[in-house]
Amino acid sequence: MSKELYIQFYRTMYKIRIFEKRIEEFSLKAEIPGFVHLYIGEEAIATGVCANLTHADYIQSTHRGHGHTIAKGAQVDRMMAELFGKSTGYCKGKGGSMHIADFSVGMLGANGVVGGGYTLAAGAALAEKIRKTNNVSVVFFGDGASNRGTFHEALNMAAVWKLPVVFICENNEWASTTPYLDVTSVQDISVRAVSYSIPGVIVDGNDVMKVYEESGKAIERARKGEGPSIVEMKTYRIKGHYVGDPEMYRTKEEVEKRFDANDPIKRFKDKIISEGVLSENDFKEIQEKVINEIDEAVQFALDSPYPEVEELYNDLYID
Amino acid sequence: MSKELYIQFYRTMYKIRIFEKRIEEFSLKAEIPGFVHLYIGEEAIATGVCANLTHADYIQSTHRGHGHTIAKGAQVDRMMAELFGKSTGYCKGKGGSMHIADFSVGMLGANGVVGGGYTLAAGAALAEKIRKTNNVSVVFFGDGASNRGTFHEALNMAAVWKLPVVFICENNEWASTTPYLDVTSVQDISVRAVSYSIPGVIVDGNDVMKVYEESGKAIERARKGEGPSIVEMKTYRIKGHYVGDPEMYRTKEEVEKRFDANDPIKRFKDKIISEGVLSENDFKEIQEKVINEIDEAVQFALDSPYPEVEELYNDLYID
Amino acid sequence: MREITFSEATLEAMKEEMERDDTIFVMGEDIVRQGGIFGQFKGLPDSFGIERVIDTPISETAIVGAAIGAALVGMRPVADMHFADFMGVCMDEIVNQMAKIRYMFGGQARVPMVIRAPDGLIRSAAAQHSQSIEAWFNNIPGLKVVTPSNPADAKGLLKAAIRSDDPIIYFENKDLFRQTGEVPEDEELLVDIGKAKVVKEGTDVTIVSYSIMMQKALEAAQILESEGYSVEVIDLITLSPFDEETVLESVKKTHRLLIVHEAVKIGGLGGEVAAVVAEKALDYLDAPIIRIGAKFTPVPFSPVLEEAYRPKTEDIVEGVEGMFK
Amino acid sequence: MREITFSEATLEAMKEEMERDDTIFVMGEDIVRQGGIFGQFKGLPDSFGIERVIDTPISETAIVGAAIGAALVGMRPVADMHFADFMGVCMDEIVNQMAKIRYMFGGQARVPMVIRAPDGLIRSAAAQHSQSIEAWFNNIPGLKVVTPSNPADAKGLLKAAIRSDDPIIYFENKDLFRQTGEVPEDEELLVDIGKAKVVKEGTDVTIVSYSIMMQKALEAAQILESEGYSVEVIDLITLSPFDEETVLESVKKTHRLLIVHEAVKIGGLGGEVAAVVAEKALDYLDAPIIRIGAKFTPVPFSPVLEEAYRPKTEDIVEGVEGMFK
Ligand SMILES: Cc1ncc(C[n+]2csc(CCOP(=O)(O)OP(=O)(O)O)c2C)c(N)n1
Ligand SMILES: Cc1ncc(C[n+]2csc(CCOP(=O)(O)OP(=O)(O)O)c2C)c(N)n1
Ligand SMILES: [Mg+2]
Ligand SMILES: [Mg+2]
Repeated sequence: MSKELYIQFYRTMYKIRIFEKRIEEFSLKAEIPGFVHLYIGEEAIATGVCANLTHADYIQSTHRGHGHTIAKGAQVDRMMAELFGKSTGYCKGKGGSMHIADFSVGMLGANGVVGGGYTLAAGAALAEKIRKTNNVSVVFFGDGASNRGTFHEALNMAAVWKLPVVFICENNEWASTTPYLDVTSVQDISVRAVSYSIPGVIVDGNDVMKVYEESGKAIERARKGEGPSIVEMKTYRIKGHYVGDPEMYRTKEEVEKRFDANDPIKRFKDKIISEGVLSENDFKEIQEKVINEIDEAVQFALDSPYPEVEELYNDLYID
Repeated sequence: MSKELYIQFYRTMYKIRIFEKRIEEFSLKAEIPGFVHLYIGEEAIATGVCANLTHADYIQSTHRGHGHTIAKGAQVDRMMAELFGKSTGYCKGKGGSMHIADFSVGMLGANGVVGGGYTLAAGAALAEKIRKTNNVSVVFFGDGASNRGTFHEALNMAAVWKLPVVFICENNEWASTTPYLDVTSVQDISVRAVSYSIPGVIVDGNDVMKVYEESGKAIERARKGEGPSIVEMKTYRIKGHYVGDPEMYRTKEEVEKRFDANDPIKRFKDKIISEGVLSENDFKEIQEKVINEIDEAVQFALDSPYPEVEELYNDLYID
Repeated sequence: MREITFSEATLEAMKEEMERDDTIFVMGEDIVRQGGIFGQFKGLPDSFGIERVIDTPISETAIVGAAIGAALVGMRPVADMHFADFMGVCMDEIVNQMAKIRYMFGGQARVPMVIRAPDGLIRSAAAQHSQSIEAWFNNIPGLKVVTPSNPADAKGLLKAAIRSDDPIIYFENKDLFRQTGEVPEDEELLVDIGKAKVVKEGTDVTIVSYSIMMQKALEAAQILESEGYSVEVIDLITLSPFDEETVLESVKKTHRLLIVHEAVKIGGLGGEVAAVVAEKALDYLDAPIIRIGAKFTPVPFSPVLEEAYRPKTEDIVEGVEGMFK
Repeated sequence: MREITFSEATLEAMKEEMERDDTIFVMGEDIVRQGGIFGQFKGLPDSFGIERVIDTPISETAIVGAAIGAALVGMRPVADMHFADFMGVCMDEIVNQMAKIRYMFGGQARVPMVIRAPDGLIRSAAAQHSQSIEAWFNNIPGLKVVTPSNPADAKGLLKAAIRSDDPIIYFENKDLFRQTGEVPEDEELLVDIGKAKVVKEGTDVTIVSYSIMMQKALEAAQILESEGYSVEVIDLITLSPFDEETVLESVKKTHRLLIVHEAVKIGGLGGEVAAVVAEKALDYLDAPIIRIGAKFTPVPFSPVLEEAYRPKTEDIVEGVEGMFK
């Protein structure tokens, strides 16, 4: 494992964390409008998975998509601007948090429809298969989303056609206000791989190295034309479902206990320090740079203009 | 095994066979309008399954629904009239083959939408669970239908809530013109039970006794409040997908070979004769009675009037 | 009279009806632990237990499909759609099963169920969480579509919908949930399904609207009255099949028609209302019909664009003024 | 000129376009082995291989979703719906993804895809296999809806749809597939999307129609001409967004408008056409607008009822005659 990769992983996870914290702040003040779902506590997943991808590969994201977008290589300033509804945002302010996308890096969009991404990801993979490239397509989805019919249709199709697509389950134990086991007939979502004669594996989703390695295997398999897999990342949703969620369905203590024991960023930092690869000072340096970058992104967003009203009719049809 | 049950099984299967043959004849002559899908060669399934049910139990059927309807206890004359589009039909001529139903015996309808029945069956089961009866609900579905998203949503829901519903797969190896393995990621549909932590079993669907026994276990389990199962009946579609299908996708020989070796009615008759329970003469008697009944049904249908044009607006709203 | 919120009004309707009739149950996503996104199910599990107030998986086809199945065998399910935007997921269940079953089966079946569907713009919820999609269902015989514009109707209409033997889609505007209004304490408060309401009488122009846009319609009416116009305002309440008679009668009196809804104007319900009038009361019209609705784009996120997208009171005022020029 | 069937015309369009552009592929249920229910895909696998002519599982959400995903990354998929009736299954993919992706993402994405959807009545196929559902999509910005009424347009319009960079729903009437007509042997035969066609000029009344009902419109026109009326007939071709200008211009000339479609009249596309005219050309109208469409019920099975349900030539004739009384 190279030091560069360690640094990259840490920097990406930390960037996501700081990005989300600033978003939370502005969202609570209603300066960021719309529904906002934070990725705090799940940073290792996007980071580890996307480290296996190039910009020629695709991801389909979810309503909780900031982490995926950052990990896939999007710029935080244009992301931030989008979340503020500014014209300099990736979607010119038309999308916002639930519809963030950066096609230039292969990030094909967050999705406000839970389970909306599976079939699109399969389609991108189908395109690459027809074109005989070795690009792959990855779709992130939640435990809750695993009960959508689209899960079944996309997986069956992907399996039958051996499409280069990887299904990454982010099992954070909650679907909004509902514990996933209340509404899900299996403990491990990845068990459902059996229904499609494909591999299904379970991974500690808060261990970025494990995420990287196990998703890497599935991605490699897809790249070689051996078809799809389900990789289930076990994690936990630290924040409310959306910013402003009263969280009447669980106690603060419950959540804090889980986070303290299992913060993926802290865990990774401890590991690197214990391995002697980086020092506290190295971390400080990375952190400062990231904080700086996010501060600049916030400033960029604040300084940017709102779209002109005339923009309303643009981007509807091409012909 | 009682002699009465043997007779009942044989009579029901034979009745379905003769019914379908007459339907085919009139459908080819276009005297029966609309799309017609025949159940020939699959008679053992509906017969064996429904023998475990009372009229207080429900079934949801498919586009290939005549067999289910007969086995659930509907009258062939009113069925025949429906298929002819006559006002004396079960649906007053408004439904036809794809929408045949007899609510009085718990037959909640054929369905023109493949995979449309799963969730409805789960709902009927949910009702019984809420009302704390021990009635069960059964849904028939094809191999092709097992790739619909509704399969997944209904099974997950039924499993989580332990609903008294049984999923009977009629795996006849074909989905219209497509061999099921071309579009299905598992050899055995029942394997998919794993995705819902429920039992899944494979049954020789052309052996009416096995069908009766195995579906009986699943139905009993559901009745006792232990939740859903998938029971997969292996069979083969003997006729074209619909009456008039040019069947360019397979050879006549292929089909005949399968039928000759595995006609469920012939198999059952041979078995009963070899066991000495009934004689050739007994069969002749049953057969004659059935043929008579179907002839009368045809006559009833032919003699019945078409609906009055004013009927068009009836049965739309209640209030 | 006491004032309660729109959300509380629907909650009362649920409670009273569920007490009255134990075949009624409700299911949807996230309704048990937090009482629904808009508080519209708050406390129901305590009163009726989680057998009758049911959290579902994220499986809209199963939610609506199961409601249909339960209705077929004698229950009266209420299915919550979370956001109306997700009705596309279960569109097949709604149009090919729910709406058609009774007819296809020649009247053998009853499908007494209600789909509750929170719709409309709300704080930059963007393209997939802001839609008003009532027009989709207008062309579908066999179901009824209703929507209240205030707390009292919210209660009476939901009660009536639950009691109806027909399948009903009950759209409830998301922004209305927190608004308050007078609601009589009457367990038999029922709003007639199929009937529009003349909310304000007038003689110069008829404004037809429904749901949240009723407020802008009334606001505009007030402005217009101050300018000397006599404005009649009709709340459609039932959107499909809608009450032609009340609309036609009004137009025959006022000779002018403006229709306003929050849904996209083109292809919206306003077209159907306009067409009926152009067919059956054309000779009475003294001015072109005006339709006002959202712009023909998906709902944009940015507050600036969302505002530009949304139909406004002044659009109505200017529209009516223009009729007299 | 040579005559070919409507089905063959669409097949030629597919072949020519797939030869021209190898990013085009087609997928759907049962298209490989038997060439589609209406022969509309016959022989395509031989020409282009099963990599580009793909049999799918019975998974409409995956068919349309995968088409969207493939389009997003540069392909030009054609997705077959088997029967238009099943579009409810993938309605979410159509309206929340396909139609909105480009706009939501601020123009980053292109979704050049075509959904082929056989619709309409055919030999007692009953409630779930006979629908005309074009009106559902009229209220949805971001997609286009087109439908041809004859073999030549079937070819030119399908080619244009495949070449378009926008997502397009191409409705093709099931009963038209076997009909024959002259089709020029021209690889650049393209029908303009967004433009209606004045198929027959006249001065007394404008009949607007599309798809199979164009035949009845023209039949009625002929009868009416023999009675002394001069009838203008417009084929809309593009249903959403439709060509207002051509319709308005015609009505301004003829002063009378009748719209006819096979879809249920109430809530149908005719309402939108009527409303636009009532808004923008009311003063030109010398008679009430007439809309003709199917009756407000699910499609009944029995031939007698199906016939009663279906709009007829004499409805059109009587409608126009009534305008002059
Ligand atoms: C089709 C659909 N149904 C319901 C919703 C409302 N909704 C948004 S997020 C969510 C929970 C998703 O849970 P999960 O998939 O586990 O993702 P997580 O939020 O835990 O990351 C729900 C129900 C939606 N957006 N789309
Ligand atoms: C949602 C939907 N998609 C497609 C069809 C068209 N269709 C009718 S039957 C059929 C094949 C069904 O195969 P299977 O489920 O195996 O049942 P079988 O016909 O073999 O009994 C198809 C594709 C349909 N009716 N509904
Ligand atoms: Mg979750
Ligand atoms: Mg089959």
